[in-house]
Amino acid sequence: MVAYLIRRLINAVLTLLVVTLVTFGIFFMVPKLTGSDPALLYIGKTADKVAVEGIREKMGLSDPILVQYGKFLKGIVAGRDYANGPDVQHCDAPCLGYSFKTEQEVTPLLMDDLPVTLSLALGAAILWLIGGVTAGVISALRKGSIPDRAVMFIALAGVSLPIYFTGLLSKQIFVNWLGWLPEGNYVPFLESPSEWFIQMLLPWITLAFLFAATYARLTRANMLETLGEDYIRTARAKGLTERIVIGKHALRSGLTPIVTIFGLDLGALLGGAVLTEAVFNLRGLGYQALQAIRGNDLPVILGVTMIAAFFIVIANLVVDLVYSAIDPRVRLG
Amino acid sequence: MSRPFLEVKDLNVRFETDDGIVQAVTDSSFSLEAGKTLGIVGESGSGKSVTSLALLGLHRTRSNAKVTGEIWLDEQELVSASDADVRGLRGGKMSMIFQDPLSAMHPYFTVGSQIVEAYRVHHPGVNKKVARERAIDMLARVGIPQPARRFNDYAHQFSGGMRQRAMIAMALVNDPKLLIADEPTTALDVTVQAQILDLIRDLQAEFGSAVIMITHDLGVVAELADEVLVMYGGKVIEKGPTIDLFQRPQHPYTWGLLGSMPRLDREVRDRLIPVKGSPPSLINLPSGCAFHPRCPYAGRNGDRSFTEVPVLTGGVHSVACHMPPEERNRLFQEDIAPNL
Amino acid sequence: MSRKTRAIAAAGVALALGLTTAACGGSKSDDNKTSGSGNGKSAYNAAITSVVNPSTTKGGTLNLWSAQDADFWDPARGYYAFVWNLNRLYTRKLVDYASAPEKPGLELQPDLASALPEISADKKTYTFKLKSGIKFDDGTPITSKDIKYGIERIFAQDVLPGGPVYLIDILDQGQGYKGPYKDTDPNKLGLKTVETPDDSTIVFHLKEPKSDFLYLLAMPGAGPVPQKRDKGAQYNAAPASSGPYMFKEGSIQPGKGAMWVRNPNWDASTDTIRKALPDQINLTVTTNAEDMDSRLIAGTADLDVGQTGVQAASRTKILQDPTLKANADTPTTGFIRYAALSTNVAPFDNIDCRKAVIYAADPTSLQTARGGPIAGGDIGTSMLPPNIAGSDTKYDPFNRLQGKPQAEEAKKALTACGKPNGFDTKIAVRNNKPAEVKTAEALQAALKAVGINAAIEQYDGGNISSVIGAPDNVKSKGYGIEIAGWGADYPTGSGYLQPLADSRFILNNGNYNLPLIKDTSIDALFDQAAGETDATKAADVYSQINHKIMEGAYYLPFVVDKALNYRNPRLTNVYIHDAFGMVDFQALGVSDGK
Amino acid sequence: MSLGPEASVTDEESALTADAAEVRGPAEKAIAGRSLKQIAWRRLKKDKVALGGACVVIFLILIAILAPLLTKWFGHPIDEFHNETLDPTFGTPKGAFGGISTEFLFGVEPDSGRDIFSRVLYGAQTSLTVAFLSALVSTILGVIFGLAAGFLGGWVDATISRVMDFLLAFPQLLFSIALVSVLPYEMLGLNARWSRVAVLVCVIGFFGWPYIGRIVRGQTLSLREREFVEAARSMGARSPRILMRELLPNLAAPILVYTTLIIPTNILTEAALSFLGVGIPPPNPSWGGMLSSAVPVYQIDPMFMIIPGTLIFITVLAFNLFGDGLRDALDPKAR
Repeated sequence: MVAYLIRRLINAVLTLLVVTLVTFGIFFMVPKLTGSDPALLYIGKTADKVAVEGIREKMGLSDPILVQYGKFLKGIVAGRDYANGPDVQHCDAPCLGYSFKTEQEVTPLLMDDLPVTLSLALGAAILWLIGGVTAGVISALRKGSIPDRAVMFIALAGVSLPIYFTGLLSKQIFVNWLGWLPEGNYVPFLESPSEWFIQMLLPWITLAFLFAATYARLTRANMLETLGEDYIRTARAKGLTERIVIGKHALRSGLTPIVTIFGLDLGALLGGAVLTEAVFNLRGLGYQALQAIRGNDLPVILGVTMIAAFFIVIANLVVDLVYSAIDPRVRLG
Repeated sequence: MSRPFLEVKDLNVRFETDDGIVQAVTDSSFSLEAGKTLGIVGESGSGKSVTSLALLGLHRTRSNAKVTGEIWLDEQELVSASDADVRGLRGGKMSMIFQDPLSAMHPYFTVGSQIVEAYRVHHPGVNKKVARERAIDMLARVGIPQPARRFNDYAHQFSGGMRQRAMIAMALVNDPKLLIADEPTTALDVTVQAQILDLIRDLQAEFGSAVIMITHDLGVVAELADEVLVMYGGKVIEKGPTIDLFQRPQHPYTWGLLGSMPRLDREVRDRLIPVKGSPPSLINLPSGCAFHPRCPYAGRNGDRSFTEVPVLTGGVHSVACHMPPEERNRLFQEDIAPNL
Repeated sequence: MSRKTRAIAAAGVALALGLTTAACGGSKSDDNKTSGSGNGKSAYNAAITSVVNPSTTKGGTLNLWSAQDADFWDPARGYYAFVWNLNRLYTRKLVDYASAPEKPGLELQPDLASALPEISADKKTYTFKLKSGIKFDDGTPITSKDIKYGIERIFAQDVLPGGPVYLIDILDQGQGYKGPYKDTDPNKLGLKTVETPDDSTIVFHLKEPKSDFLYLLAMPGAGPVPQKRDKGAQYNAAPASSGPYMFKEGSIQPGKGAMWVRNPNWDASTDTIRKALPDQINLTVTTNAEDMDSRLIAGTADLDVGQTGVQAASRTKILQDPTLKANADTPTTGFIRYAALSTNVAPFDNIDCRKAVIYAADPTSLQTARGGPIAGGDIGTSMLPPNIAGSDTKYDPFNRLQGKPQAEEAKKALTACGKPNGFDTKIAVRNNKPAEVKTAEALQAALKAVGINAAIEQYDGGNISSVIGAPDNVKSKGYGIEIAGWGADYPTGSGYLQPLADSRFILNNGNYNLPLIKDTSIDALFDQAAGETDATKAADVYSQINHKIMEGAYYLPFVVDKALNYRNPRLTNVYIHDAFGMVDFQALGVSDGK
Repeated sequence: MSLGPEASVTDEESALTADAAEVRGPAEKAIAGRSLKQIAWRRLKKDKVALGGACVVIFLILIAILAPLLTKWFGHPIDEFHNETLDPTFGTPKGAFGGISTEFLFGVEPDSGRDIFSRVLYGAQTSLTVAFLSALVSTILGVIFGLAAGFLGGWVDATISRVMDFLLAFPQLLFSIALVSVLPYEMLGLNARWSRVAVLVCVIGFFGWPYIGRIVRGQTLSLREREFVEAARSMGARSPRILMRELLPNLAAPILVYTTLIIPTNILTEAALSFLGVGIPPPNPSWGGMLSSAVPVYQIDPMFMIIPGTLIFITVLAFNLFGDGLRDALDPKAR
């Protein structure tokens, strides 16, 4: 078990390394492809070669890419220093870099945006898990009934609706026409839980609808498969009540795959729900990433990628551990 | 006049599927006395498993299944009984051993807990500890070494034979009066098969249960059963006392089955003779005698085989075949028996 | 050069310096006519010509909002117009713009200086005396050395990039000064052209006369910075204050906003420009402009400091509701949106082909693409904003005001150019500016009608200086038409036109003379204006330059930018400051004391 | 790739076994003996919903192909401005519902007066082309790598599986945006529209292949152990022959199903990228791009948002319905 954990952790770290190396490579190649110099993006004056050189030096752009990457890694592990005029700017570990564009460290910048993404992802996750799984289970138990058909059609419609459409549509309906909800402007939970709730409601519902649709379909499929299993027949043959057969025997194994998928989805979302955040103007990690990409702010792009990959890798690990706890057939090792 | 312990009358089981109506069992009737063993044989898809599931009322949860006819168990009619009544009998008065114990046991619960669960559902007042002792006791009785320790193991941690023993322990934990064993040995290797069959026989003697043994293996039937039912295409085509049926099988299909049975008491045979052709579609049963497409003698009786469904006739040993009994006897004696 | 940054930064949020239409009385648009101008009452466009709700009531909190964060709070680095405007809260300079609507606002008044400078006879030496009693927020007196140090910081472009660099061009004079951080002088005051003989005197030595020099000293970067509090790039997180307000400690939150509280060491008697009415000023940066609009209309936000205009939905709402409309203004922002026609890309080396494009363009489509007459602006006719001295709004050489494309004229021009059946070219446009992309599409559609097939090519807006700002790249890519916008850094004809038309301003990178106008007569006119102290005569020169540019058919002006902004009725002392093309933030107060 | 709707990273792993349940025994045997193709076709014919989806899909494909003609007959050129249809002050369409009239069937675009009807037709062209071609790219890559991994096993399998895991654990949308936004607008001698289509096809196709690859690998692994492959191998058949003659035909069904199901995802992804501003360059229309330009004006001109949004919805739904039906029909375990 311990050996397994260690191996998985090493694996996770390796994956993170590869993700960042690729990100690093791509975004350092980009300026070469487009013929633009990142240093020029930061400087007001282009004619002065010395100043450009100074910026390149400061940003570490003149180092070979692997050296730059090494410094980046060192920053994460041990922090690093940036020369910034008269003072040396120290960036504490885990230092994801320093955005010269906005003159701030990337780590606190992203930590600032994390609560928004967390709020969005967790809130929506609760909704879609409850909604999607319930709908899927009911559907499976009443296969072929009118509720089943209705749920499945809505679910299929749900997976066919892009969030940048449902988002706008729901804003138009609930904010503009009905006036039930205010125009979105994120309020931190600690500032006002009720405001936070009201502000997040629409993003949650919209995002959850999309996922709930997927989950309803998955749950139904899984439940149907489980209900056809021999051991469910055995459970019935033992004379167990339907409630126990479904509630204990069928759900236990029918929902296990959902746990896996849920973990991975949540992990992916925590790295930033780009489209949702864009549609609802939520300044989360995805929004920040989008801004950074548009503004060529490499350190921020790297930082978000790193965090996103981190969440995905961690989610994978957690899912595997949880899975092994749920399913005794899975042996870690 | 009292009814036999188990009496099945005109049992029909139908499934509606997208591909059409599947007539899985048609007009089956048979009976079984307490303490006796009935063997049901047939190829897969012949309706034998569906019949056994119908006895336990396990088709009830399936919305597309339709069961008609009568099933009398110990003076109680089951087809028309309420779901709750049938559920109360399941696992209690009647229980079942399934074919593949690995898939028939829940992978996420320990074997012990599954037995305890089966016990407690029929003994609601019993506390966990007592139930646990009972389960361990059952495990011991079916011959599982170190039962207290194996109690906490999962099905996948058992060997095939042990798993089937555990399954049997689970089926017997409530002293059932009727035990249905659905191909209990198919998934096991030969030596283990024999052990399991011995176990069932011993336990039957001990508990005095009636047993229905469902199998495609005539050897098993010959060893255990008092009476045999041969099913084909969802219908009973021949039934009779075991000895009688093995000595004078009446239906060409039964002949085929016997021909395909390997026998240890014989010298190396030239080859097994399987029944030619494949089982019929239960959606579109062949007209007339369902066996006629595979029956080498179908043409002998004019058009009847193709148009008319044969009726089960005869006394204790009855058969559903258009061929005149004399001809059957002659054919069996002359063509078949020498080759068996 | 620096101007390009200005254009990128400011155009990004469609802000500008500049004068209002009303300022020079040349408004043609009825929308700009105010009803009840001058009585201080709130009315549509009233803040353009008068002070709305004049008051001296102090107290309360001013709630400013913005859909875009400041680029930099460091006065040496900020370049957005609204940031320059907000700098008036905490950065005093030697001279600053007066607090008044219309033309008087353009007047530079002594701020830290006790009087306007003494200028030598050769117009090359400027000597300022400082007021006494001027202090930073920590109580240390502001000396001439702090001002010199502040100016020196601009030279440290490797550490503090982002702001305008006019002062480097003028003050370096071959010294190659690299800023105070690399200064070998023990006091870090090694810039030779600026002298501080004593703590209250500062002397600037110019190489040649520059009539706009004072405007350069009115920019935030010329404000004082205390050396001991300078942390280089980190100064941005906590700039010192010399004005009536200072940043509340730790209140600067990137992407979220900032807060100002009263500066206890600011002495009102030393400051004749600032009113300092509210006790506190909050700036909230939001990601949702629509939310900001609804708060403005609901009265829970006071003003959008971006001043780039409300969103489409609120625009409709405001204009259709007379009570809301009375709290709105549509000042011109000082920007002109235009297409430049590259003379180094065939066939635009031929003036008739350039004319063909200008005639073929549909003025109304372009105006609509920019947002229509109210949110977009008036149809552009020439290259001097209608309010910078020297402009003539009636000057319409290409007859654009009638609003229709002139296919006949275009055909004639094409024939004269030798391309009667049209030609192929490319339109280069920034991909991050939806309105610019829309104008490109509108232009493309109109050109198609006369046989000019223009392919639209989008490029990353962040790379503007190396894409259309690099003449070699423009030539190799064949960008015949480049979409851009321009607003002046300081409100004179030179400030506006020189980067666009002076051949000496052509750069290999970051060029803004996009058509590559190389006309010695235009260059000579700029020199003439630089030495001209008489504003009226200078205006005449600028007018001539404008005519020459239009006659050369180098630029196709789309619109003279406008923005529809809403102000909370509780605001007092609201007026559009002509130097910024937006409300003068430092003058604002709140009537209800909250 | 699942990044389109920010949807589940897993899509539907258990899809092939979906609806597998119930009457496995009898029904399965009951229909044994017919070829999979026959069964599938018979089932598909009976699945009215799937057929409806297929009809809509065919209709959309026809519309996309006939876009130039339809535009000529019922609309206006996609880049023709119609100032006269707009309110001169606000730039919004005159008339109710975004200016819908007999002249402009779906109304006009705010700020330009361009014909939305024509633009959505051409948008269909773009969406469908990108979706189909990228699905093709994904399928080709997925089949090649999936087969290689499953068939060759060993380190090849390990490497390919690792790469697939890695790609699936990648912030794909961000990368797609970044990649698409830096690639040149014109290349390979194509004009701006088609070179961007090519870029989108490559990027979307590339990120989509692991989904197919995983399925193919899994199927190959299980098929490899089956008798017929063993038999072919024991009879001395060489690997390529086994691959082509034995494995591929057996993989055809899942490949077909997943290619069909990846198309709607690709439509969503293309629209998402266009929505985020890195899709088809103007003036060429795309549905995502239209939605993106609707963002500032959706409150005053909702139709401008509803029309392209609904079209995306209908298209994706139709593909999903058809794909689901196809899967159910081809999956012998289903139903």
